[in-house]
Amino acid sequence: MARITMRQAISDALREEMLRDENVFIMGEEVGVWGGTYAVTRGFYDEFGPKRVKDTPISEMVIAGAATGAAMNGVRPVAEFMTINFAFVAFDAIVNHAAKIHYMFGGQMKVPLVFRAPGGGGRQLGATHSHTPDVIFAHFPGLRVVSPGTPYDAKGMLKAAIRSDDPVLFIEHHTLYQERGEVPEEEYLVPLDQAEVKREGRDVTIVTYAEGLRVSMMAAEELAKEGIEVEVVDLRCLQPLDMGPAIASFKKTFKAVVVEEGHGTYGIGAEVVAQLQEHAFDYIDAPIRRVAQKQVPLPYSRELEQSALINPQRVIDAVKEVL
Amino acid sequence: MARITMRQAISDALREEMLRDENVFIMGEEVGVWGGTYAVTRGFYDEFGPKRVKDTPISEMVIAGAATGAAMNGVRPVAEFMTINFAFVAFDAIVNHAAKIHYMFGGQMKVPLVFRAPGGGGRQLGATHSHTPDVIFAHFPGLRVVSPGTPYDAKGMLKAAIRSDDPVLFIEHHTLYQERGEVPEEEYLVPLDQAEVKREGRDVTIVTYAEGLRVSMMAAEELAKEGIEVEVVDLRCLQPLDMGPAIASFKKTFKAVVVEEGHGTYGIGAEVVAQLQEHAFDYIDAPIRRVAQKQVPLPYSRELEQSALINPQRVIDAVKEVL
Amino acid sequence: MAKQVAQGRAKSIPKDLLLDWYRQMVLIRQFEQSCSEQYQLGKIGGFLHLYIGQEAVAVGSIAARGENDHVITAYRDHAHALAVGTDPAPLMAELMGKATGISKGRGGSMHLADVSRKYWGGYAVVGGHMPLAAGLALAEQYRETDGAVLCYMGDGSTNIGYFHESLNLAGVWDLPVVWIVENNQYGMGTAVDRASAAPMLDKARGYGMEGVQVDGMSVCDVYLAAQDALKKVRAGEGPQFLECITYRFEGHSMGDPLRYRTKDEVAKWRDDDPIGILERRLIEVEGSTKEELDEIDDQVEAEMAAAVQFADESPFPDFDTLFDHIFVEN
Amino acid sequence: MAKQVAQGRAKSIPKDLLLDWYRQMVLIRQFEQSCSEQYQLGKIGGFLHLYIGQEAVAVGSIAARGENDHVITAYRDHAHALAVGTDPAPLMAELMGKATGISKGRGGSMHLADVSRKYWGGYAVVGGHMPLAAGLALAEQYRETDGAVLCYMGDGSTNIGYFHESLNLAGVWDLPVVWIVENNQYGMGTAVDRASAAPMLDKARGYGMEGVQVDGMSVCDVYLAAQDALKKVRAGEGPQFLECITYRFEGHSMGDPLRYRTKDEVAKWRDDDPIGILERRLIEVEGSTKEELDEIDDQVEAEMAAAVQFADESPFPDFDTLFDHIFVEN
Ligand SMILES: Cc1ncc(C[n+]2csc(CCOP(=O)(O)OP(=O)(O)O)c2C)c(N)n1
Ligand SMILES: Cc1ncc(C[n+]2csc(CCOP(=O)(O)OP(=O)(O)O)c2C)c(N)n1
Ligand SMILES: [Mg+2]
Ligand SMILES: [Mg+2]
Repeated sequence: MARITMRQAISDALREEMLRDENVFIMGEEVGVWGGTYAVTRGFYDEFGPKRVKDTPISEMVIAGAATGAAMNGVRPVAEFMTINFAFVAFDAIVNHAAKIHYMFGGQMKVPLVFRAPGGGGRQLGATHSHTPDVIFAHFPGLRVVSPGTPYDAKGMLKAAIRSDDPVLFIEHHTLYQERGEVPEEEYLVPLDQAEVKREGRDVTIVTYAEGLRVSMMAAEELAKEGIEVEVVDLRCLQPLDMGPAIASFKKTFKAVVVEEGHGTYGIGAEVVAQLQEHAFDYIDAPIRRVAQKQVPLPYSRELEQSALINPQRVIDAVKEVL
Repeated sequence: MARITMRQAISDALREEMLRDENVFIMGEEVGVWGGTYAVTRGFYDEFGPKRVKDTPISEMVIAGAATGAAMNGVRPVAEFMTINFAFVAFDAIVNHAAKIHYMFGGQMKVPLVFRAPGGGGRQLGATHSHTPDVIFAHFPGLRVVSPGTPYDAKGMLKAAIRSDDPVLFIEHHTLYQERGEVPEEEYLVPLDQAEVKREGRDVTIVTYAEGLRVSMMAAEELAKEGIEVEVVDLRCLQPLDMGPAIASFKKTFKAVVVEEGHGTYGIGAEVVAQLQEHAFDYIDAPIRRVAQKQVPLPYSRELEQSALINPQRVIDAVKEVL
Repeated sequence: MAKQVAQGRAKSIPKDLLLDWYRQMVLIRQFEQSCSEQYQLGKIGGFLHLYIGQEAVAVGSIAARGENDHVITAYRDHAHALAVGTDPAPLMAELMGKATGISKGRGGSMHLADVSRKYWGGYAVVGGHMPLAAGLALAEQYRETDGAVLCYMGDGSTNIGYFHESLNLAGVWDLPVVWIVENNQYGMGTAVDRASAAPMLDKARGYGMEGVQVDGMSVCDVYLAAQDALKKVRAGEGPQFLECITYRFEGHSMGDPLRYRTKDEVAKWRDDDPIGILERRLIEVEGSTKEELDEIDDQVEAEMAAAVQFADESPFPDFDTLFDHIFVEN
Repeated sequence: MAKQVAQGRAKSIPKDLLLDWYRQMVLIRQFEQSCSEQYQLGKIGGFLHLYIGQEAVAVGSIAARGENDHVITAYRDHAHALAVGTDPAPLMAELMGKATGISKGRGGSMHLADVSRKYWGGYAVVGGHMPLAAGLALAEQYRETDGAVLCYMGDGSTNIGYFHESLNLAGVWDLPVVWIVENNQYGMGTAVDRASAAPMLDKARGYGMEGVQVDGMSVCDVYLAAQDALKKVRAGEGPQFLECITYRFEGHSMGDPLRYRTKDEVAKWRDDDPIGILERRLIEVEGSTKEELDEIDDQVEAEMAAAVQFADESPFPDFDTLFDHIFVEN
């Protein structure tokens, strides 16, 4: 097994699926000649040519909508939003069209496409360019929403997403592109509807995903030094949401902290808390805490921005609160 | 006090504020010559003329954005989305611009505008036209999001929204337009950040708003006949969210049901549950239940659509579950 | 102002074609009339947009399509379904929300589609179908077929961002699409020049398209213009733009207060009833008899009666099907 | 290909104006160069887009504005701030995320604004500022002033829905806006004709605007064209459209791999350095001396040094200010 970055894992997944199925193609802003603004598709334009690696105008509504129409008509687009912030401009095309067409026409059409979108805060990009808005897409039925936290999951889930006959929003957190992890040479897929325990522990359950996973794992390391054994559950899939492993873990630890990078208010964590108390009510020992982005548009100034984001210390403090 | 419909209350609020402040004007699709597709602005075009009642092209992005720019430059637009579903096309203009400009430029500009938007399901309009997506707007800081449940609140809150120096998304539920309620002749305002107890009771707390309030009040009537006294808390304001009255009530009843018309998953109710267990943990007697729209795009067929929506019976069942 | 019924190339269109178009237009007209009745009876709910007055546009242009060509439109979509040959029974059943409806009662009036006939619907969000049209065309281009897409839209919808991005992408990528504007003079109550800053053909040039304007009340003119446009698309001349001048005789949807136009204006346009124009051509030029045409009307009436009965007698969807088709893989 | 430095009406522009523009353009050039340095030093974060090569556009057009006129642009926004007369110190402080920054460190490079000078920013979402421009103009029209708005945008941004809806509304409502396209040949790595299906002026006609194309490397030509456009706006001829042909000498933003254009192409454009063109005019036609101009350069250098020092020495925002300005009424 090689240790590669998540950027590489995503790039490999795309290349493998394009080699496997000629109906798969990439479209988006700067995915071709430029090589992708996060360098995920570097080299693809030369390798696959302009037919299968399509540079688009700055037109997110039609990037999303044309990918949807093409998918309806039998090909398999992987459409990239340069960042998920720009998916806001295409919100209607994603949530009201891609997500609903299969249902609204009684199953007459299917929409086998993947929307790739890097997102996240912490890079001093200012309030409009720093969103982790995963929850607003996951709120609607009809769209699969996933966000991996490791290179292994990123590769396996992207390949599964490309092969899925449903529209999938595949959210990549930009601070994770550099993260390395074990990825096998041989082919594998990771299902789009299963959470997973990423670290075992008996004392407290942390429910999280993506950037939250990275931060939580660091916190868990620290806590372990103090003898606190944290179990970390990686949701990975936000819609449909698989609460099974989180509930099972909670029934073991009786305590939980939910960690996400997006805004806390009406965030992913709220749903997790609500379901834990619905499905494991008799096991609740202490209030379930949420660690999330503070309710403020992210400022540009570095330290000020950092003060609004999640970090290992905030997770450690929350864990100690629930203990 | 006259008993008037919510439609009339909203119309009166608009007219009164336009008479009070000549910087207030209305813009939107069919608000003028047509008189508003829900007849809220009927007669306004003749009364105030084309300068203050502006029919726009079908261009939600610029309706939202131009209202924002005009507000920045000193006037007070009330911009109408014919329905909130069409606000999806303007999502970026609303949450990334109107909501963030005051903060992002360090307070240099303010954005005193109101976005009016009728929404809701239950009218056989199909999956794209039946949203109650309030939560996805309330998730973001910088935008005030309110949704009244009575004619009294609708009038007082809309007047307050028009006078506010912040951008306000004022969500009207279309099934409430016909609802009648007491509205005083004399002028009054209702604050944009205060929940209110709409019915007192000692047995169970129902936390809800807008269409959920109408349904919950009907359920409460029924339950009262069986001797079950429900306390109904109307959130009214979703961002910022005032949990005070809900928490106080819960500390009295130890039991709660959250009722909303939108999708349950990642809905308003999840945040309410999360906060109740955070702020009133020691008072929880039974799992807090959520009654909401089922996780399905709303179908056209009447009965099938109804089966996905909230109704008094579902609320009654939930209340009995928590008792 | 009664129109010339057969000029130039239109003369050469054979009678049997004209008779078939007549039948289709009468079918559309009658279908819309029974929709209106069923709506009054409370058997159809939601929003209902009738196509009465515009029949020549859908019929004439769809008559020009080849077997690999696709059709997609907005919410005023009954006519296009009938013009591609869909049986009116499952359409009426859809409008009544029945399990036998073409979309199993999920879609309703604004979301008819018949994928088996390459008719992709039926979209209620103004402009939302335009990028889908670009995508349908992209798939054909990707597979290197000769398939093209007929994308219909209203005059008012040309002012939304979707229109701009979709036509521009089609131009840049040479997508095989014929963009057909059904200019019926109004978007709801807003007259075209209160909403559009420039004439439709000027808009087309902004996407590198020449654009052609045609009398949308003449099924023959529409047919020929659509045929030319499709030829150009297949000749590799890129996407085409066709503006059809037409008028909706009824309100925007049921319950339109109609404050925005005068009775005289409507009357003037009704003189140009597209069915009347074709009828005159058939009788004055093609030697059809009134009886011949009445017989067609009667056949259509019988067909519609059967369709309404089928819809009426069909069951509503089972409640346990509510969650079907959210995902392909459940 | 060195340009003619003073043709036609440009001849009549007085020397003191030219000297002031020279100073502004040099200030912009030097400001951008220190931004680049401070970015290398890690004192500026986020995305940083330099204006080097395009100086004549902002300076020439803003020189034509009246006191009631407004300015708004996208994220390549430093030059416009300097051209409206904002002190470089609070701008540099903003880029360093300091409390003394013009936006209190909240906005950064992409969100500069100086409302006291009717400069509204600085917007990072492509096209997002265009409807704001329409709205700024709407407010002036509503108050019946003679104020107009100069709205700047890139060539690539003309393909987004915001552009379409904003220019169309401006046309329909006769809003006092001059839409200024800074056509620097690329949107990131995408050449203009790979993204736009038609030339800019054809796009303008789609909104009922004539449109004028001007050499964006000649500050005089830009000035005169902007002056004409503003005259027409005030004469009630409706919104105007101005395309400035220009080029960005540096990458799109810091860290641009520059795979999409050749060194030769860049070199060719650098021959038309807008500052060089103006310098030649001043020396060859206006009788300025090299020393005179060098002195201006030195003054600007001192001003920039002071600005950087001010920014450097300024404090970062207090953490307890994090929640300020979310709402006006907190
Ligand atoms: C994005 C969006 N905005 C507004 C509406 C409401 N609406 C439905 S139809 C319509 C008018 C469309 O007019 P036009 O495009 O001319 O088509 P026509 O109805 O005349 O066939 C409007 C405003 C909508 N469905 N979608
Ligand atoms: C809606 C949106 N999509 C994509 C981006 C990413 N992006 C930033 S600048 C840019 C290129 C813009 O090119 P152009 O309009 O020509 O302006 P220039 O950078 O050349 O000044 C892109 C694609 C964005 N900021 N917003
Ligand atoms: Mg129309
Ligand atoms: Mg450019």
